[in-house]
Amino acid sequence: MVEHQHTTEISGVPTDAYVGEEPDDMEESILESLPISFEMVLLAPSIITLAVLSIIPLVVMISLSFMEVSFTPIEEQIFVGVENYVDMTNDGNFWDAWKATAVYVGGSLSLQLGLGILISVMLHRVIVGENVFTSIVIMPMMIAPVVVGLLWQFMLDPTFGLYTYLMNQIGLFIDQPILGDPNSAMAAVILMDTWQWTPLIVLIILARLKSIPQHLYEAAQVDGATGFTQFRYVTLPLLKPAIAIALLLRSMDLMRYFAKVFITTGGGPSNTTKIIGLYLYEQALRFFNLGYGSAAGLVLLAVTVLMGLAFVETIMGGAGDDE
Amino acid sequence: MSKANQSTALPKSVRRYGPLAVLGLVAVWTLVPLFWMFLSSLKIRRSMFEFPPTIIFEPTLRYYQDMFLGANPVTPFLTNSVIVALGTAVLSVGLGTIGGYGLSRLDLRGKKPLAFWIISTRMAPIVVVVIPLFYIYNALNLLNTHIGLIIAHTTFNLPFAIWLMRSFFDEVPVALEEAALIDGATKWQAFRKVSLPLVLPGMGATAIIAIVFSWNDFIFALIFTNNATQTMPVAASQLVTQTGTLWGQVMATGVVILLPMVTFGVIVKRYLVSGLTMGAVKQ
Amino acid sequence: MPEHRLRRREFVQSTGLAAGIAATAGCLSGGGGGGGGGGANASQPPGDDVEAASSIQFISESTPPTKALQSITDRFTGETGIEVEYTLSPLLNYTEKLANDLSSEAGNFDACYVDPYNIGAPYFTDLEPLNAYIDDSGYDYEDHIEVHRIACSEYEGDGTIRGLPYDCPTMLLAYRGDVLDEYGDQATSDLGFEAEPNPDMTWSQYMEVAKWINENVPDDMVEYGTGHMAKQHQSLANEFEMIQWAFGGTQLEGFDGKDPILPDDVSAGFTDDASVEAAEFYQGLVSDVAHPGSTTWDWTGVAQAFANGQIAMAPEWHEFNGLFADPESSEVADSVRWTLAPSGPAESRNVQAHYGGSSIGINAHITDAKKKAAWMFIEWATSEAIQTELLKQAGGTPTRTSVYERDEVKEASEQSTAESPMPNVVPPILEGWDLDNIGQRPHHPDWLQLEQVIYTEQSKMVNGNQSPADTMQACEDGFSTTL
Amino acid sequence: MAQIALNHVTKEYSGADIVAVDDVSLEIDDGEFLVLVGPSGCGKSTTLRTVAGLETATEGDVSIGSTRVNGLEPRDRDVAMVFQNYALYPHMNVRHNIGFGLRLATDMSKGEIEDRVEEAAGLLEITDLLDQKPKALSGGQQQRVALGRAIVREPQAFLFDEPLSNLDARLRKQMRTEIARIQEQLDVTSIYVTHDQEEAMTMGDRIAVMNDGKLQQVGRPNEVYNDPANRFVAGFIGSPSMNMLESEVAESDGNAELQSAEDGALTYALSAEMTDEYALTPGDRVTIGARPEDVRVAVSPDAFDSQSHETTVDVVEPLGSDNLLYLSLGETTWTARVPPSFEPSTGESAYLSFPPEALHLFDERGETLKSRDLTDPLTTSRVTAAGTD
Repeated sequence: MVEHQHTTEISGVPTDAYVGEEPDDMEESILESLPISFEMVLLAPSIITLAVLSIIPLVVMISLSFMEVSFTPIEEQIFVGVENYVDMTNDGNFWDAWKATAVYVGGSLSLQLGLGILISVMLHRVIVGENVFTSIVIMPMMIAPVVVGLLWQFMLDPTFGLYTYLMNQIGLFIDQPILGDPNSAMAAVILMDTWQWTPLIVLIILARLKSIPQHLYEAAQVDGATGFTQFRYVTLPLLKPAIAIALLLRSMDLMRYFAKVFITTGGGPSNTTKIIGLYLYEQALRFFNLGYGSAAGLVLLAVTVLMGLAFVETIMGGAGDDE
Repeated sequence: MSKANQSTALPKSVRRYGPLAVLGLVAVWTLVPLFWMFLSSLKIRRSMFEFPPTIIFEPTLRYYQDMFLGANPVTPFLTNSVIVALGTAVLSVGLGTIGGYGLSRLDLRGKKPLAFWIISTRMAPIVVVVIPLFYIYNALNLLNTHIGLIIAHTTFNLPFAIWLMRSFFDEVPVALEEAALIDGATKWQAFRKVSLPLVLPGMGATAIIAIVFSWNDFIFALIFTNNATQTMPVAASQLVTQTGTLWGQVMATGVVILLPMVTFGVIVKRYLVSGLTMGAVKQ
Repeated sequence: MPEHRLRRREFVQSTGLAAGIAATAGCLSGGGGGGGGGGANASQPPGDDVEAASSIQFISESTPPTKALQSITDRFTGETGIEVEYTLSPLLNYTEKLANDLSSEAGNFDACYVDPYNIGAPYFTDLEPLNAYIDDSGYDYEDHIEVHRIACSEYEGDGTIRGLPYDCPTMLLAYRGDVLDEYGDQATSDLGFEAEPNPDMTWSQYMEVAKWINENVPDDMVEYGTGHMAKQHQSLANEFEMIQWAFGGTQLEGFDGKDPILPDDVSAGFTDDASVEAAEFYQGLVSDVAHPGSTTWDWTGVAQAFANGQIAMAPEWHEFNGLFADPESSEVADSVRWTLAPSGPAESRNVQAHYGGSSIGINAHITDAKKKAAWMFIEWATSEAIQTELLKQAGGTPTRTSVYERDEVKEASEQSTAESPMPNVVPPILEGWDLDNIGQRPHHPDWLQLEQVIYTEQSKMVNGNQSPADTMQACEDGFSTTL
Repeated sequence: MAQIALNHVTKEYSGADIVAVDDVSLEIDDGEFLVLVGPSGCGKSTTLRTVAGLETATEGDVSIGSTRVNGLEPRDRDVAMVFQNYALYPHMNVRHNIGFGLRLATDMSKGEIEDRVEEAAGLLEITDLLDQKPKALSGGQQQRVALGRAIVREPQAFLFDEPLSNLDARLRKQMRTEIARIQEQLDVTSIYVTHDQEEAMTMGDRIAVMNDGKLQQVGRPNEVYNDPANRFVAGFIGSPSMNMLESEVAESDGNAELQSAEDGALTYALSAEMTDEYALTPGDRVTIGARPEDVRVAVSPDAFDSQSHETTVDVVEPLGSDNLLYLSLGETTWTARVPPSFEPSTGESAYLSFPPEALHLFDERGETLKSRDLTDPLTTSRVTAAGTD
């Protein structure tokens, strides 16, 4: 199977310029006669669903981003051109939100990825108990973020939280609540998300680890690779696609979701954990600034897409467009 | 057998117990909040706030009683969550499987951008798109319906499902389908009878991930449902009342949300990892 | 009226492709939820020929009175045959759902809880004017205490009633009687003024008492003198607003916390000396004196800390008295006492309480049958009998004069929290509602957003990242931008 | 059973501007075993897949039996195919793998299918494996199952796509015989694709050599070996490959001779008959070719009555039955197959010689001018790349 990855008739219907001995064109199958391929037919329902559910809101978002929408005393939309975008660049809170997001997303991604790789490699290595440990490790992602936020708020409360108590035992946070200081609050929300979502990265990477053929390791051992070098030069490169998918998935959700931050810090103290998702939520759903919110939403979408592209291109070397 | 082979330069005892030690720490880090959640759900309100925190106390089941037998039982919300999560899983995995197959086998110059477009539809900020969707839903009478919420959850599950399924189908040798075609199968039969059975574990894994995301969604569930159709996360959020968070009920809700998923997760975990693996298929 | 509807339709149409689909689907499905007149100023109750709908949807913030109401709604259903389905959410989520429903005219919710600032001010045009309903049914509207009629029923200054007063959490001062009983005399003599909180106490005295308690009361009795809701949250804005008014400061030029109806063009306040002074005071109070947990607490956090016996005094919504009074939840059931919040240095006005009430109203975009049923429901829910009932269930705070004139209520209001069968009637509540004492926020459609400016900037201030003067300047800037 | 015909078949990949199959015409007789051989990427597999219906020809016609099958789906062509990786369905046991096509494409009853499967399994001696999953089988067993899946259908034609390339050498030889045996027994028209010329030589009734998308030559194995149509075929078929040397026709003392182009390492005198017969004139560039077994080597030039050339022994490779000598001839290396008794040491000088009868000559375009002259000349049918030119 060297030269034949191409298996479809996408390259077109034969021209049949030469008339053969006994032409028998009657039985052209229905699929062949369709203007699109069988694969496209299968893909079409998904594409249509996604198009309807994503392109329509996108079009609305784009059009609203050039409007000012007000509801009182009556609903009206006024075309304001790029005013929303200009306002955005002048809005200190918008930029602060991006700064907080950079820390939050950067911190969470690196921590979760590091831990995720470590845990999955350990799970892959461990000789007994893999099942038990895997079952335990994946639990947090099964709990709704709303409840996770409340749970952590409960654990971090300065007067009765278990973690506050444990911290106090080692002399930390006695006069300073964990969520009351910008640095520790940011660290706390990052840890919360790490607690909940590292399992997803573990799952994706563990699966990939298990599919790495054993002979590759054996070959590496013959070449004298041990422990870390083997991991560095054999395992890690093979994990790249899985890492890219994990990063892609986590980065888009870190940008969009904010429930835990909303519940625990509300964006504070001093706006230091007001991540872009939360900022956008306030603009769009709370204050119903539909025009401005749409503009900010488009910026968020653009940044997410660029990030996604970066992950896909640099790590995976293309959108999984293998061979 | 494979694990033992991966010898390292480290001493044998470290090699053997090192991973266990790391995993032990991870398990502690994971379980402490969950254990605390469980304990707190059995405490009367006052002892929940004792500082230093207590581990020995007289347990109460009142929050659970309240949840299931009280004036406002959560059972309907739990049912809603299950219906929506399963519905979403069926829809996303169904569409995602045929779509992922199509994407995997598609031979097209624009395949890469198409694949990226598909995943990028998952990137739109929900808090913004929920508003136009609300108008559409209103017009289509989809508000406050299970199917409406299922469709909404499909928007963020389908792209990922397509990507996952595509990666599984990529692992299935095309020659298998060709063999089937030669054996007399139609393209659909080759897909249905040969490739599809081979990615069943993958479908299981995709379904679980779809269920997790659907189970956890808050914003869509909040905006698109009323009391009759709301899901557990929305019900849980109501425990933050104007006059205080009902911590006992929150903790009990956490346990109730977690339990079915853990049970389910343990049952299908085999699929979850091996499903995401698919190594066995490739020859 | 027709013109108004047209504008709405334009909104939908202008959303492009969506409109095409939405409109088509809307036609096919028989026109969605819209009906009725909707949104105009004239109040037109459905005629007698209209049969009340057999079921309605009611959306409310998840509050104790609504939960209590839910538990006795079968009585209403028994009397009228109308089923009421409840959708309950925390304040912000309830706001999001209802705002979506009202602004899109989807008409999913028939009766709705109307928070005057989150829903009333921005969306009052989507609420049915109730004047004629009241006239037709002989509803005793005037029985509602004046402040509620001003604060949460009317939004336009022309007497149009958009909601019936329903409930009213009010921010007062809660404190620990046991602490003051034991150490009050000593404190009084040390400080040279009456140390037990009372209506005549000023904010600066309050701070001194709090400091005194920090220093002199042993930690096993209480650790800190005061605690505050200074998390980056609406609570921070509420607490600061009350202090700002008390100091004579103002958020909007010419607005003094008394009359919620604003003139057409308002400009930002904050930079007056009184506001800066209030900010300086508040920063000192929260950063230097209060329980360090304050910067992570909203009103719930403060209440929990108070119930746990961690703080001796705190401004708090009085509805938390139910929590404090519950011996299972609270360490302080026997000792909690309430009084008016301290007064400020301001000469021009007095604000010693903060208004947090709400009404319930009817969605303007529903059918006449639904409106009729919804009216019956809100009429019932705000009646004297039911308000009394909600009070007894430790759920609500009645807004009717007649309820407070009942003997059992009068009696309960004189008892201490631990013994009172009705913890929601804290002794100073009626005093707090006196127009001379109450402070209330304005009915501005963007108030939610404006308030966010306050608590965001204040959060920076109480965490020491921004000076009080800069904070007030930042608030002014933020207000100006939004206005 | 049926005859298969390809008529000017061309396959282009529109996206990539690649012509995988370039105007191939070919007829395979009923019951014939045709081996399609060529280096990888030469288009042989694409050609096979065009017959199978897995690829659609861009131009030209394919017919099986009396039917033009261009537009037909694979399932309607009644062919069976054996794949390089066997392509066994991993989730089905052997029984179901073999019976899959029958269940899918025929209306046979369960019992009939079962009988057919048993019969095929018997023929392949895998009856005891019927309830195993493919994963549990060895490579050779999997190969048999793949064969079983093909024969059970009793198709009009068998198509083999490098079926043995994943097996080790021993097994490959064994399976080669096995496949040949079964094909003969069933007498089904077969096309067999391989890159291994030895496989081609041993298995095929006829061999079709392809290169670069073009068909080079079709003929019986010996024919292709002894009378290659062009330089490519000459070099590709036979192992070790034919020795070749670029040369130019020159004239010396009135006699024509060939001078190796590069360094004059070799001059080969031509008889007048030869120059006449092949119309060689001075200045013509021709390639000299000689099969290793036609090259004779001796330590002294005296051993030869005809012309000899001096070389150096590079490598001696004993094969047991023969020795292979690698000899430096100027800048090229020639191979000679000599008796095992002759074993010069490396670096020694030696003399090689090849008789005019054994000489192959190719013109500038690579077309054959002269093939080696066997006592029993065979009729050849040459098909050149250009078809008729």
